[in-house]
Parts: sequence; C-alpha cells; structure tokens
Amino acid sequence: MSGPPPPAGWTADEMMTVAAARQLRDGVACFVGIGLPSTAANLARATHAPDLVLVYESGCLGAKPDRLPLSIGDGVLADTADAVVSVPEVFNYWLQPGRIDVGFLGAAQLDRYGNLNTTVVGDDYAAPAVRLPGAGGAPEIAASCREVVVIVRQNPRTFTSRVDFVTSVGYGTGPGDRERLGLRGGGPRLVITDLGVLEPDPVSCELTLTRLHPGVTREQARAATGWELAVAEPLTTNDPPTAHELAVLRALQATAEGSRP
Amino acid sequence: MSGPPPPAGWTADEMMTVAAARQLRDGVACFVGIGLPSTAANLARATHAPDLVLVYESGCLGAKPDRLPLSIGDGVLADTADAVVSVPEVFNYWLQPGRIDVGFLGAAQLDRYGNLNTTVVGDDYAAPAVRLPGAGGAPEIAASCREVVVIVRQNPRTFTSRVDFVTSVGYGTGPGDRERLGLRGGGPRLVITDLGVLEPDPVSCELTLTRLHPGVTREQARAATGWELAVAEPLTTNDPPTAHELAVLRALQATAEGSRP
Amino acid sequence: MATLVPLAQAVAELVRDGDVVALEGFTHLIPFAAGHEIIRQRRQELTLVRMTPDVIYDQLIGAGCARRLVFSWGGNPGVGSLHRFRDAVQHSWPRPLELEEHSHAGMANRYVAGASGLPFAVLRGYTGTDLPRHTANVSSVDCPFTGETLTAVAALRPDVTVVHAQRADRAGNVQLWGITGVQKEAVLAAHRSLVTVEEVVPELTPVPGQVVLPGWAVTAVAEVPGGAHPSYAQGYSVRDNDFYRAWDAVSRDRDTFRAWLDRHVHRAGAAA
Amino acid sequence: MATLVPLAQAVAELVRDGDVVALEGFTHLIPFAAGHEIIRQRRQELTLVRMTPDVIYDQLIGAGCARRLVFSWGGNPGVGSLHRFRDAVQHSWPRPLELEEHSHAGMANRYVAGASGLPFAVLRGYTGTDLPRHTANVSSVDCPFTGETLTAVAALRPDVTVVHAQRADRAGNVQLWGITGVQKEAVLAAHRSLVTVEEVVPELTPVPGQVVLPGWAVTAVAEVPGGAHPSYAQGYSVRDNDFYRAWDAVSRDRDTFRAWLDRHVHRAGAAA
Repeated sequence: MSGPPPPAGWTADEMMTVAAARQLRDGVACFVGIGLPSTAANLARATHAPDLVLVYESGCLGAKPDRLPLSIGDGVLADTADAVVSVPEVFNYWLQPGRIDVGFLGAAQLDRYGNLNTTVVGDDYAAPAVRLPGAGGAPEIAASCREVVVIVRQNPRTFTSRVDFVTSVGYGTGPGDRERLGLRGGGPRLVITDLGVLEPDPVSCELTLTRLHPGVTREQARAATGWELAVAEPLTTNDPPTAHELAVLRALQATAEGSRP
Repeated sequence: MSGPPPPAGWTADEMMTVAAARQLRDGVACFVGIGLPSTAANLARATHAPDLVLVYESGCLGAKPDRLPLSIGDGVLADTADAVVSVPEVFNYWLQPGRIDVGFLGAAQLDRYGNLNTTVVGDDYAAPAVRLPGAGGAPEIAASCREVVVIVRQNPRTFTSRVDFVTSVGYGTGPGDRERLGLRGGGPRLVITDLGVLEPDPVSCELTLTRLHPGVTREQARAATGWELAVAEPLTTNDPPTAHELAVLRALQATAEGSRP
Repeated sequence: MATLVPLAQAVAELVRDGDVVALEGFTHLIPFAAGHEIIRQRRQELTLVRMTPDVIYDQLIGAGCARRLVFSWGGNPGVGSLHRFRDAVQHSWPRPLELEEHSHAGMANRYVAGASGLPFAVLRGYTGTDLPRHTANVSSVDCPFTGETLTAVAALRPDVTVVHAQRADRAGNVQLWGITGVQKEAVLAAHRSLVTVEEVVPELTPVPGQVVLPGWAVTAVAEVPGGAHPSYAQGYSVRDNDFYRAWDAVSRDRDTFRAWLDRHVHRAGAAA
Repeated sequence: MATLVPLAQAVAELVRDGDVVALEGFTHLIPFAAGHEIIRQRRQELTLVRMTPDVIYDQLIGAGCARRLVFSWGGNPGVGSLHRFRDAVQHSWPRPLELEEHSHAGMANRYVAGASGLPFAVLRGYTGTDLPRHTANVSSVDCPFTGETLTAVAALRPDVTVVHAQRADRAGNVQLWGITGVQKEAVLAAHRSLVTVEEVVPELTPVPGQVVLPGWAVTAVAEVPGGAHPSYAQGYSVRDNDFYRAWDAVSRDRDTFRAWLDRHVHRAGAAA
C-alpha cells in the first residue's frame, strides 16, 4: 500500500471509509457490495444518514443491520430488511429500471475513465496472471444506478492506464460513450481512495484528483497512479475523521470481529 | 338449453359435471377456470382424485377448497393452497413451460376443430352483437397444457361451424396446425357437454361424438350442433351419475349457496 | 418516501384527466374506494388498464370516466357479464369505449416489462388467435440463439397505478398478502402510485405470503378502512358476494345505475 | 410427487457424469452435504453452474469433478479468493477448468428463462464490458416496438439442480425462507431436482418470507440435518464464519486440501 502512515490516530483505510460514508445523502437508496462499500454505507446509516436505504444483491431491500454483515447473504440482512425479494427480482425490478440512487463498487483495477476490472489480471483471459472473482452484480450496478461511487485503495497496479478486462463500464473511452452504449445511469461520480478523492472532469470525463486526505501530498497521489494524474485547482483537503465518526466506525468493525464464534 | 329433461333424478348439467370430473386422473395438475370447470375439478378431488392439484390463475397452486370458490380470487383458494404466487409467475413459471397436465376451459362458441371463442359474438369486432368477457388465461392454457378438456353446453349457437373470433386455438384449421403454430401442448382431448362427449378424430382432428349421456340420442346431439356432426361407431353411453357422485356434487354446490351471507 | 394523505387529496394530486390509470387487483383487494373517488372528482378521458376489469370498472365506465379500456378479462367474477361495459361497447353509452384486449399472460408480462424498465417482454402466447389483429402491442421476436420465433408484448407504463393493501407504516411501507396478483408489478411499472390501506400501523409485523412495497417505491398512501368493499381484504374482511350478485340487476338498466351512482358514490362523499 | 430418499441414493440416481449441475444458494442454504456426496461418488466431467460458486465449488473443483464452470462471481464470501478455483484456472490443477462467466443479472435471467420455458431472456446488461467476447450465450435483440437494442442471454437448463431448504413435508412439498436467492428459478429450470432439507415435518406451517416448491415440481427430497454447514439455514443454524476463514489456509496448499478432503469428505461417509 502506498498510503501515508496514520498521522493522528486514524488509518488511511479509516479516512477512506469515513470519506465514502460522508458522500451518502440521507434517504437515498444505495446498492452496496460487501467489504469497504458495506462498511461505509453502514457507517453513514449510523451517523448522518439514518434513513439511507441499503439494497444488497442477495435480495434484501432496506436492510438495517445492527452489526457489519460478513457477506452479502448474512442472515442479519434478511432479518432487518423491509423486504426480501428473489435475486432475479432485485436485479430486474429494482436495479435495472434505475430506482437505485447510488451504486457503491470496489475494483481490482480502474483506469482514467473509471472503467473497472474485477475479472482477471494479465493480458491473456484464458491464462491470467491472477484470476479474480468476476463480475457479480457490478456491470449492471455500474450501468443502471443514477450514480456510482467507487471505493478503492490507490496504487499504480490498481490505478492503471488500461484495465486488463472491462468488467464494469465507467466512461468507456471518453465523453459520449455511455450514451452511445445506451447506459442509463450517470456513471462514476466519485472515486474515494486511501489518499483522496477523484472526480470525473465535466468535459473530458477523465478522473481528476479534487481532494486529498489530511497529510497526503499531490505527489504521493501522482506516484500512486499508473497514468499522468490530472489535479484540480484549487485542490482541497478533506476534514479528518471526527471523534464520533471514528468511534462509530470502530464499534461497527468490532461487531464484525465479535461475530466470530 | 337443448338437453333432455332429467330422466332419473339428475339434471343434464349434473351429468356433464360428473362426466368431466371422471376424466381427471388423480395426481395430475389441472389449471381450472371458475364455474363449471372448477365445480368438476372439485368434484373429482372430493371423489376419486384426492391428490388432484388444482391451479388457479390467481396464483394459487394446489388449492384444496372445502367449499366451491365463488371466483378465481376467492380467499379459500389462498388459504388452502400449497403456495400462492404472483400472477406473472403462475403464467410464466407454471403454465408456459408445460408443467400443467390438464387445462379445463369453457367457451361461448366452439367449432369442429375445438377452437374457442370467449371474446365477441358477431362478425364485426368493433361493433359486436354480444360483447363477451374476453380471453383471460384461456389462450395460453389452450396452448401450453399437455391436454385440454372443454366443458360446455351443446346447442347450435355454441357449436358453430365457424367461431366469430379465435380466442383460444384448438386444432386450428386441421391436422398439423398446432405444430406449425409452435403450440407445445396437445390441444383438446375431450369436449364434455350436457349431451355427451366429443373427441378429436386421430386423423382429421375433427371433433367426433364418441359417447352419449344416458337418455340422449345421437339425433339430439346432431340437432344441437351447428355443423354436420361426425359420430363414432360404436357410440357408447356414459354411466349415469352414481348416488355418491350426486351427493358429493350437491353438497359442494350447497357450500356455494351457503356462502351467501 | 410515500406521503400519507387523505384519499380525496391523493386522487386530486395523482390522477389527471387523460391519464393511463391502472386500478389493479385479482378479485381480492380491489381499490373500490379509490375508484369511487375518481368518479366523484369526475375524471375524464381516462385510459383504464386492468387484467380483470370488474364491477369498479363497470362503474367508472358507466360514469363516463373512460375513453379506452386495456384489459384481458372483463366480467363480474362469479356472477356473469358487466352490463355497463357491454352497453358502452355495444351502444356507446354514455360514450364510446375503445378496447385493447390481451390475454392474462400477455397483460401480466406487459406489467413485468414495465416494472423491469424494459420496452417489451417475451412469452409464448397469442399464437393462432385473433387477438393480435386488433392491437399494435403484440408482435414477435426471434431468439438470437435458437432462431425460434416468440411473441413480444409492449411494456405497460401507466401514468398512475392504484392498489389496495392491508397495511402501511408511517414511512409508507406497504404490506399486502393473500392473493397479491400483479399489484407489485403494476405499482413498479407506473410513473406514480397510490395505495389505499385498511390501516396505518406503527410497525409491519411480517405475515406469511406477504408482499412488501418499500415506501420509497410508492408515491402516496391513503388510509381507507374498508376501501376494498365489496371486494375483500384478507385478514380484515370477507367478500360481499351479495353485492356482486345484486350488481347484475343494478347495472342492467341505465337509470337504475345512475340512481345507484348518485346515491352511493356522488352523495357519499370521500371515504377519507 | 417428489420422492423422499437418502442423500447417497438421490445423488446416485440424479447426478450423472458429464451432467450440467447447479448447486444454488446465495451464501444462505448452500447444499454442502450434497456437494460432498457428489465428491464421494467421484462424479466426473461435470459442468458446474452457479451464480456465486464458493467453498463447496472450490472443493468440487479441487476434487477434480468439474470440467467447466458457468458462474458470475467466484469467491469465499467475506473472506477472499477461492484458491482451488484459482489453481485450476491458473495452473490446470488437478485438471483444466473451462470458464463461462456472466454478470449476476445475466445468470439470474438465464435461470428465469429456463424456468419459464423460454430459450432466452432480455435485459439491460453486459453492454460495453468484455464479458460477451468470451461466451456465445450473450447476444442482442431489437425491441419490435421501439427499435431499441437490448441484451439477450440464453436460457440455462441444468440437467439437475440441487438446493438446500429448511423443511419438506411427506409429499415432498419444500419450504425455504430468509434469503432465497435464485433457488426457485434454478429448480424450475432444471430437468431434475434434488432438495436436501433440515427436517421432514408432517405439515409445513407457513412462515413469513417463505418460498414453497410444490412436491410435483421437485424430483427428490433428502433429509440432511445440517446439510448446509458451514453455510446456514435460517431458523436452524448460524453461519460458521470460522470455517470460511479457516478454508483460506486449508485451500491454499494442494496437499493440505487433499488431506482435508480425504478426512472430511471421503472418509466421512454419506450424511444420510
């Protein structure tokens, strides 16, 4: 990892999670994957966004877990959901028509246009250097949600000039591509990393560094990016995690640990 | 009605219902419309076919009503069903793939090839002589069930040389038509009326009188048919309703009356 | 989030002249009270959509609210014909009624396509029947894998769907059970939706067979106890079969019908 | 009607070498015991199908049962990668594994088409991704009404689908609840089906959120208490998260894996 050492009692991952949580407005419907997206979404729900609607691809609509779910099919999601529907239904009736405001995704690779790879690393699909889990719900989440937020640790292997496999489309090869492809969602609005925040340039759609986390320099961000990173002027700095955010986040993560039998 | 007067303590409608019920083998799955088909199916379930699976288009699979339902959406169907599914599901997952053995239909008109009309009487669709309820589930029941049983009172208006509107396809214009149309179910196997039973000729597919109810003559059946009715040789006679069949049928019908508040 | 509003206000805000309106239900949970409110507010030129238009559609048609009916089976369930519907089709009274008719399988799939954000649905249906001659919304499509030709039906996207349910909570989450028909699809296919409920409760206790519509997928909820009468709400009421039987006589005659409408709808005032 | 049979007999009769086999489940109700029985009976050349192949598929792949995997997400849920799966793909151990991969939306709709007796399904999906380059089962179709081009996926029709459920009755009616995933579609899409259940009961008491599969739509039911372990059966057991975490180390090394398999599967004998 290329992130800085924790400067003031919090880690880069905690800053990343807090920054992601802050982006979720109360009351919106959010399609969340397990891991960092789920942690950030549950942090948002436990802090400023109590009416955030969490949708999991296992069919749980409006899940309100009191601990961090350990998988997309954790029983706590079904137990606390407003409705549990079938997997075909969650994709066909809820995701596909554009009912979900925010899609929350991770990635193993992403490029300057926010295209995501979670399939294979290496040039030969049939004989990959690393076989990743695959697409899951991501291609249609990336296509159909009103906007997409990506949460991913920043380093030159992950932030690559060309993804080895397009699992989920960001802005394709640039402006107008989503429209040409008929993708109805808005595409990546934010990429939140352990170093800062990137946003697509309104004209070129290229991901541009717009914010740094406290203690991170633009040089560190550039060094962690496999292409020549565009930087916005002025470049702002995120507020550090508040004591409340950190306390809630750590309590949440303790529930995940505590669930080990 | 052209049926004979009840000769021995039972009516032509009762004989028709009993004859239809006898055709349902125990354990088969039967897609039933309300009215005569539902009465016959419930009579079968209450006599020789206790494991008959009744499927109603309201989504009730395996309904076991203890009284005659008054409509396709009667609460007793949901209360007693093995499963209640949505209306799209009952058509898409249960009827369409050919899971249902017997489709049980009525009609306002039928022709010699068992094509059924429940839409309009009269030549002008836009200005019909009589506007009927329409298709409901019938077109796909007639297309997809392994076989179809029609239960309908016989008279020259109903048994017509040409139906004014093809709502549900029997054998179309003759042999090979179902295959050409891609209909995967077997088509009408039996037409049970208040006079007797008609079956399609194995070669010509034309409905042929194969059985009479007791006390009915072939001349009566011919007079009640709007085309030149083919008659099988030998023409057999159905057994009259047994005392048990009649008692159960009348008890069932009393439950429908009894449900009037 | 769905807003909780009185029925009259909900109909005033959500149902507009000329709208495509679906009041769905499969014998069970028919939104009669909402239909009566539409009549009271004298909506005009509606395209009424429903798989099984029954007595409430007979009333809406007889009251002159409808220009067009899109349906698959129009009758008085368990009784017989709809006389106001027949009078409109056969004699254009009180005004002409255009018809677009389908099979149940076709209508159900049209709602499914609408709920799914797709322009059409694929099924095995209509083949060999005369139904496709009379509508542009049935066509065919070839399977790109097998070459087989299947039937395509155009998506239904009502301007507003109205359904009745047993319960809602204060956040507008809606719960229905028993025969739930095509109501979920009809609500999700629509641009706007109104759900009348038997009662608003603090919390929705789970019930076997339930369908839950999250409040964020519903536009408005109105509390209308008995709002399905003479239909029923499983767990709350039983079907008033006498009403359905009596409707046959009421609806046969235009004057009798008008007197009934005047007394039981126009002069009854909003239910909530 | 489904027959009630012991697990070993059910697998012997229903799962054949070379079959297309789907063991479905979405984290919850994973049919581990049935998967182990397939390994014990040394089935070969299977095409394994599943949206979320996880630890039981890692075991089947590592045991050499599979020739091909059709899937949309292969991982150890909440933990990380599947090492036997990766070893098969990256190093052909113990044998090469062909892959056909899709998105979840695509796989779910492929099962829906199979359950519906249709050769394909329509969705908005895959567009712009590299997924369609590697499979013939994703294509496109034009809407006959709007002209819009949509994605088509070929139907999935497994030879046999295996799922785990909470309960069945003596007639083989099956009841499951909680997260029920794509199990109904996977069973209905298959030519044959086997359901393992926590218990066989005289009567299925209705439960909120239940899915009921009528016995006449299921081929065989086997009573296998704990048959989902280390997955869980809501109302009967909790997920053994330690097992999933421990699997990461067990599965990293071929010899450790083989020793585990020998001890915990081959020598364990049939569960029922």
